[in-house]
Amino acid sequence: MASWKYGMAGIFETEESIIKAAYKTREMGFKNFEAISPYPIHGMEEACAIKRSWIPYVTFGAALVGLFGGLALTYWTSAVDWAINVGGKPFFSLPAFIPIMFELTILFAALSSVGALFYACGMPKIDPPIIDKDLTCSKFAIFIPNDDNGYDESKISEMFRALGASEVKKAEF
Amino acid sequence: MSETHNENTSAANTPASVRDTKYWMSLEQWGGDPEFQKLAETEFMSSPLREGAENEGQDGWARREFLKLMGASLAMATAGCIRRPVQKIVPYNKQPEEVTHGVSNFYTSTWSDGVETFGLLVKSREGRPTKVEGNPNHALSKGGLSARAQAHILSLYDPERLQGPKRNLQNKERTNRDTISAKWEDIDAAAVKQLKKGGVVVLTGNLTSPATRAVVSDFCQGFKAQHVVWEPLAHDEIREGQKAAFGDDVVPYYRFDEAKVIVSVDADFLGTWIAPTTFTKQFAEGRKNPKTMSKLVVFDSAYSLTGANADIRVRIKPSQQLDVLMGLAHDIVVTKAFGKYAGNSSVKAALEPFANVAGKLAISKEAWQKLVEDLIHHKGKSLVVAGGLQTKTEWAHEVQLAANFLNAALGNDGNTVDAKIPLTSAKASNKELMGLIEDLNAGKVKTVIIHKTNPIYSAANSGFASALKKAEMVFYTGDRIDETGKQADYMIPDNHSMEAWGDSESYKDVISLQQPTIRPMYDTRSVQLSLMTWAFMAETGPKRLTTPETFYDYLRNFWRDELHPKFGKGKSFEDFWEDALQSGAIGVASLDKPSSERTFKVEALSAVKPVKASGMELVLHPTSMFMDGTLSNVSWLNELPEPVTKVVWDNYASVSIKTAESMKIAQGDVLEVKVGESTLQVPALIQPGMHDDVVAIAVGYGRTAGGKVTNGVGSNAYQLVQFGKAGAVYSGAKASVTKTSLKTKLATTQTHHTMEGRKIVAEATLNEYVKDEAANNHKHKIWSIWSGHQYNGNKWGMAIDLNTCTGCSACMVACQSENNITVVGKKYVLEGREMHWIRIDRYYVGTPEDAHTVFQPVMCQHCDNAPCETVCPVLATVHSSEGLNDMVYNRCVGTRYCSNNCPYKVRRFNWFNYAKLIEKPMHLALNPEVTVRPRGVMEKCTFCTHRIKEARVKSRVENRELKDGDIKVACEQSCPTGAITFGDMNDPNSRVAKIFNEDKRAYALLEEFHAAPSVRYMTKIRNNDKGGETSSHGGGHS
Amino acid sequence: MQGKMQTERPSKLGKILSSSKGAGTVFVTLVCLAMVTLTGCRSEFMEKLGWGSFGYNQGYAPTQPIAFDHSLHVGQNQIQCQYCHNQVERSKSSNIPALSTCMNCHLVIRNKPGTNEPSPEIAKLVDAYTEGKSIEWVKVHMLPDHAHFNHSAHLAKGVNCQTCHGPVETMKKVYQYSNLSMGWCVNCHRQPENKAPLNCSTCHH
Amino acid sequence: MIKRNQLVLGNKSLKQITEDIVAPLERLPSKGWLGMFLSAKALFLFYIIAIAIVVSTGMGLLGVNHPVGWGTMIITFVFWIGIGHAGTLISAVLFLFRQKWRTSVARTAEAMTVFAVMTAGLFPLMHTGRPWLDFWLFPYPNQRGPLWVNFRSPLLWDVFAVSTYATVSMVFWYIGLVPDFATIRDRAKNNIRRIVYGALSLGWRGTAKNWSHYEMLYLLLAGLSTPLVLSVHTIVSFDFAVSNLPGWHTTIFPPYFVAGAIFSGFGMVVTLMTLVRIGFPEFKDYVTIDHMEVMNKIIMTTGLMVGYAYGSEFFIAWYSGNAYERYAFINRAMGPYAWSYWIMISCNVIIPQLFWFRKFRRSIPVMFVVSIFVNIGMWFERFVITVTSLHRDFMPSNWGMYAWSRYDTAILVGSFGMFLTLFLLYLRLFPAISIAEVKPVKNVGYEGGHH
Repeated sequence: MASWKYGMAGIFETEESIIKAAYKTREMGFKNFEAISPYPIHGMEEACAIKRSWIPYVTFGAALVGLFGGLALTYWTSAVDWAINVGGKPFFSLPAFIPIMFELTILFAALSSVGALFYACGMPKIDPPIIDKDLTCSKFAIFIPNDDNGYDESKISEMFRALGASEVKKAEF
Repeated sequence: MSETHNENTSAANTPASVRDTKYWMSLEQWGGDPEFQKLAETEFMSSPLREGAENEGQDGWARREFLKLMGASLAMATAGCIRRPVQKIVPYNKQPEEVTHGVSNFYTSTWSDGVETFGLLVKSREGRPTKVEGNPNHALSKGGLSARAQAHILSLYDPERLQGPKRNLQNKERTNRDTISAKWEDIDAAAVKQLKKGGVVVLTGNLTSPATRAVVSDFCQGFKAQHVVWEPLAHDEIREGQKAAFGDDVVPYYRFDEAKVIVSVDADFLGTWIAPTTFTKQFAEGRKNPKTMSKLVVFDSAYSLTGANADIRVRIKPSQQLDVLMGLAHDIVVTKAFGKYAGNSSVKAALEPFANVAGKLAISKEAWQKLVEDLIHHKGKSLVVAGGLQTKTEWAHEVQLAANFLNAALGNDGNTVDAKIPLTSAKASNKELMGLIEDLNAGKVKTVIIHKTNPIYSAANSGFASALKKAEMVFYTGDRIDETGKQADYMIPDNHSMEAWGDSESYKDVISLQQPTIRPMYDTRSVQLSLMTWAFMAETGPKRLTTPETFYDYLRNFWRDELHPKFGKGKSFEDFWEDALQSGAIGVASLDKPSSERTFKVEALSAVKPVKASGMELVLHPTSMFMDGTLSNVSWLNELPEPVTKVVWDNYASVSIKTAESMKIAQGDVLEVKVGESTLQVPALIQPGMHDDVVAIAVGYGRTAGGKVTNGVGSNAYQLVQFGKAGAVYSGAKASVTKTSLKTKLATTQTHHTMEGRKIVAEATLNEYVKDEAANNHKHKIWSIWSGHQYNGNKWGMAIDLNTCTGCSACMVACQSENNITVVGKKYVLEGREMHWIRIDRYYVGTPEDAHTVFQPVMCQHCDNAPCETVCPVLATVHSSEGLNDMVYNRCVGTRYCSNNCPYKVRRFNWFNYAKLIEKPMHLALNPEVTVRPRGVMEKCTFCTHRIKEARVKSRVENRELKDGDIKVACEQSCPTGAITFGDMNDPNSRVAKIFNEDKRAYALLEEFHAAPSVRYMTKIRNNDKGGETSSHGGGHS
Repeated sequence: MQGKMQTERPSKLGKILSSSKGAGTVFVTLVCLAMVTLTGCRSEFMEKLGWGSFGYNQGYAPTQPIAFDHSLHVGQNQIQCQYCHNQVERSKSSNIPALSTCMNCHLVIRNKPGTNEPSPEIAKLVDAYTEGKSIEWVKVHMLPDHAHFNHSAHLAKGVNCQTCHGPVETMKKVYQYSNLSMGWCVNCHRQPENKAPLNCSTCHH
Repeated sequence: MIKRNQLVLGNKSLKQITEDIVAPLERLPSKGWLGMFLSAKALFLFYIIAIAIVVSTGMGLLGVNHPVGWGTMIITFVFWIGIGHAGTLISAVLFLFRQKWRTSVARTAEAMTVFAVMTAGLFPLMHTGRPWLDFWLFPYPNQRGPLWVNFRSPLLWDVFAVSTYATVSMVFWYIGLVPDFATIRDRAKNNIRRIVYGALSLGWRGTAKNWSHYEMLYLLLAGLSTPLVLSVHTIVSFDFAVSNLPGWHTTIFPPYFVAGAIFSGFGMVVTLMTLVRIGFPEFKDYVTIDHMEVMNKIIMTTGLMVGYAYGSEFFIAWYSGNAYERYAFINRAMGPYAWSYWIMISCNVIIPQLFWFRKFRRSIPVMFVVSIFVNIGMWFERFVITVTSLHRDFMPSNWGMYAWSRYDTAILVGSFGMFLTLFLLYLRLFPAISIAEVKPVKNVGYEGGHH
């Protein structure tokens, strides 16, 4: 999403209509259109045919890194690099190291998942164009970029009207 | 540790070994050295006999150089928090031969607190003494050193010492209006002028130094002066008793090591009576082997340290002292018809009134009978002692007679009581003081020279202060303008004993030499030289007084004429003198002379009549830290807990629990004690094991001009002393005690006094021990989930024998001095912030009425499974390869988790920046080997790891293995009873290893906790004829 | 319907950051920086970079009251270290020689080396000595606070002076050769062949 | 399917919801808020001064001594950490259990967590003797050999646990805020607002793809926070449980501490929420009395758990037959610090029993008072654990008392100043209820709540 796209946007008033609209738009053969809503809508994934998010794999990987990183750190520092007799305990006293390993697991997992989200949503974005101020409050919208196959402004606006869009406009997104 | 040495190392061996042969150096070795000439002069810098000018220069230079040098070595010792300030190194101009920078030298010397004399080894670094230790060559103290003797080094560096002679401008009430500096020359002139008028009195405390005694007597002879000896802790009652009983005016020598049964009536010979350290050593000798241990029965009117160590302790009031002694005498001589006085009618008559007194005492019939039998059974091997302030009563004379009679009847006289070795120093007498006061009031005395005694403080109630105003001129040799100094016209400060030559003899023919270990820090002059100077200028007195230029010369002459013939044994004088300096003491053999029995003058006994007394009785007693109060400005002694009560920074009125209940007294309530006309306000301490009719108060406190540290600490109990023609009455006087509305807090280092039935101090009676050596030493079955770590090479351990430890607390001061441990003051002790690395826990066992006491020194136990180490987040405390629990101050961030997790609670935290509080020149007493800890770090006992290191480096430089005994840690070194043993557990032949592996009494503290400490304690054995129960059974098994 | 664009143009920075690649690069560079600074603390690495004395006095060479030249005495005249620092074998601290030691030779030697005009530096020494004054040398080797070092022990082990003090025989003016950091001590004590103790209390007490 | 109570009252439209929630941000502060804020601020400054004095003079100013090495600072640390737990619990655990009612309280609860952890986090750092060296607690390469840290020390576990907890809960909270920031951005009247909140929103645009990733991440964070929040107080309890003092060395500590934490946390949530409802009346429709009741139920339950823990501690102490352990607990209930023990019991076990009655559960004044008591009680629980165990342990010779000083009071009171300052600022600057999360559930309870 290096730079913004131009295209047609239809503004809808209700949750139901936007879902309907999403289905229709997809039937019309549009691939990379965007459905915008102020809150996550149940069933929107099917409507737009969005695949399940891949973030969990990142999380899992990072978790493993954290876990074994923790193990390596504790083992190397207290048994290899400079082994010191502390309270008569063995140099490598695993039970005592588990909390460290656990906390590092969580830390790595959490932070890299967030990193993944940033990557996936291209955040942070500075000052992205806004189709309609109410899209983060009460309204919904479908945006079809002009590079999508079968892009035809008149046909699209017609379709949006048919779906009961309250407003149809050319927009940058 | 055997690695190849290159020639450097082998070269290094020579100086080291040379140093060894001269283990204790003498200043004589400076002989050829110009440095020494200078010292010899500057030491007596203001002698008019010395041709003046350039010496001033030299002297001035000398001190500058000295202080500079200190500065440098100190910068290294206490590197502060600021990162790398530019530091200067100031080398010598001319290298003194035996000073090796960074290496301590030991000089033999001696110190005496007026009665007891100690042989010293003064540890000196670059010309400044940093610690005093005991000199094993001294026939009496044998390397033992009391807490006070060790602490007296601080009095050398006391910032408030007078830095030169002063003159007090007196108003017409003859109290000090203003103090101005004076010149020695002017003072000498004035003095000579005054002395020529006659009517001179030299008032001194007990003089232990034969040479000084000679100087004084020569001086008196010269000026027709009178020599009066007085100090509060006089032993005149003993001398009078001996005189009346046997006709010779002596304080005899007692043999506690020979005695199998010891009966003490208020004679606190382990704490404060005559020569406590010597006696403690002897006492321990007699008890080291439990199987043959002696038996100590104490009739105690205050809870004394001796009472605390008694096998059987009976609480009495002063008026019962006579009952006890005469009662015993009656049952032995009359009832049991034992001894050569049995059947003597006059004796019988005298003893009759004391038949069956046992009933009146807090002791069971059986115990009393057993005691009588024991005494008879051990005839000639028993010992009865009575004395001390507690017995300075109206009937003191009779008490002494009775004690002497018992010893005579039991045939102890000549065996355990040796009059052939009298205490030559003990000349103080209250009668003489009263005489002096009379003469002063009569105006017979024009000039008084006061030395080593402070009557206006310690004879507060005698009228001395007002009498002294009648004298025209008063000279005072004290090191500060104290209570007496305030009334002196001239302050002629004496050198500190560490700055001056001298000698000391407590018991006859046991003489030690005192050599200066530091050049006089200020413009002071030894009192002997003052007297000599005046005699010289007045051209009077015997030749030997006026001819020598310095007291040093006088001393040598004195030794040549008086001592060399007696002890020289055909040696040339120079050799004799050299040896004396090397070994520090002479006259070792004389002690073992068999003495002879004397005959008791039975007629004297008829004077003894029962005492009628009722109501509360006053008991005054000294404490082992303060004694008469002369060293009370030493902060270490103020913060050293009283061995029994554990109170610091205060004195108090001890009353029994019952009395407290009946009078509704709570700990810290201020009581008003009224004796005759004099009253005293002092906080109450509720003390188990006190007689209900006794109120006991310690003397030596309540200084008003003693110095910043001591002023206002406690209240002056000397005000309660009743002076009369006969002398002074300290105890036994009828006292009326009233509770005031005031309250104070008494700071104690221990607030809980019982063991709660836990096995902390294991204790068994002798009978139990004879049956089973491991009696009451319950072992736990312990297993570990870890294999643990291997300790190859050395593994340090310590063993502490609770049966010989008397709780004298010498180790605490030794540790404080060795490890630069700070003093925090009363306020913070109250908040539990005292810093002692080694503390002596005291628990009461038995009933509150007559509670017995057990002592237990506790320091870091250096556990192999140290709980403190596990919880330190930054590895500031970890285990060394030699089993030491290392504490790294500069890594510590101060979470205090280690202290929480230490089951022994031996760790101390620097709550504030105490190092900042060290006032100059106190910093010169710091030990450069031990870091001065900054704020916010934890500290604790290190097993004197620096001493271990020192010894190892030495052994390595000398290319040999460490052997058992090479390392003596500070507490071990100072312990008069040798209760502490330190060594290598991996060396099967070391003393510790033997105790750890073989001794049945050895046990680990909180063993079941399995911290695996490297310290073992050995069961305390009580020789009290009981077979069964002691209250330290079982305890926390987990 | 009106075709008016009602949106603002994004800024330049916006463009960079809005590209996820841009954000990624920023993040990665930050991480790398962090890693460098951390590993940088490893003293060996720092020394490679020549920052070894960072926070330490390595190379510290203060001017001394007398410009004593070791290269002349030790290097040229072949005087043993222990001749002047004569207590180093039996003391923890190596002594700065007393003026009397210097005067052993300088009673006779008064001139600049190889010339016969008198040396002002030696003059200072002689004056101080005759006036009975002491020279206030500036301390060069200062250990970190609370660390104890024992010269005699190291000599006895056969460590020679240069190991720690560097090529003193070539120094016209003495400077601190090693950084004297704890790591520096430990790295030598660690070597098994040195059989040196690694206990904390070896140096800290 | 049971009929659900309405989660949002008054059948609001999406617009209304948005307006209600952002209202506090868009109007001028009320007098009440201003008053509270200024006093909190003053307290905060006082706090900073107190800390400055203590750090520059020495720990000796506080009551900590020998043998009681830990005092107010550690007690209050555990107290605040405990408070924090309710937030994460509501937002994470209840989210996993699909508890829809959480949506309206989650945001504020999380904010509370973040601020509580910030307040708590300071204490372990300040209470050291040399705070300026605290960085030594982190394992970083250094020129000392390098000398690392002791990973066996519970305090080090704390360092990791607390910092992880702080980071993760802060991230979690922020991620939740992002869409709402976008909302505010788009409503912004003036430019500064738009830029500030725009920056905060990280350019959120709410496309379906974003939402699907977003919801997944939210689920993951919730899943990670749940074990985390449990681990944190477990590890804090290890500070005591892993050491070996009688009264500390007990296996029950981890669950007992966690229960206690949730207990105190909800206590604090209720306290704050009642205040918020008073301060911002429009929130009454979102934070309904039903919400409060549910939380009160939790308070009662956890209160019972804590009570059970107190009981079982005593039983085990007796049952173990360990003399030291026994004494420690007898000493708690009967020793010189008995008063603190009984304050704890009455505040934590007895008073919450009021909530057996529906009437009290739903009465704002009652729940407010009770929640205050719960907070007091939980502080004293930590006091009892820390001080009474330390002041009398193995060797009677060094038993002692805690020397409470006025600096202890200053530190304790001051910490509330810090917390309240942050919290009040939050109420004015951030949407105190999650807009994006409330909207989906606005219909719950209106049409028989399918979803």
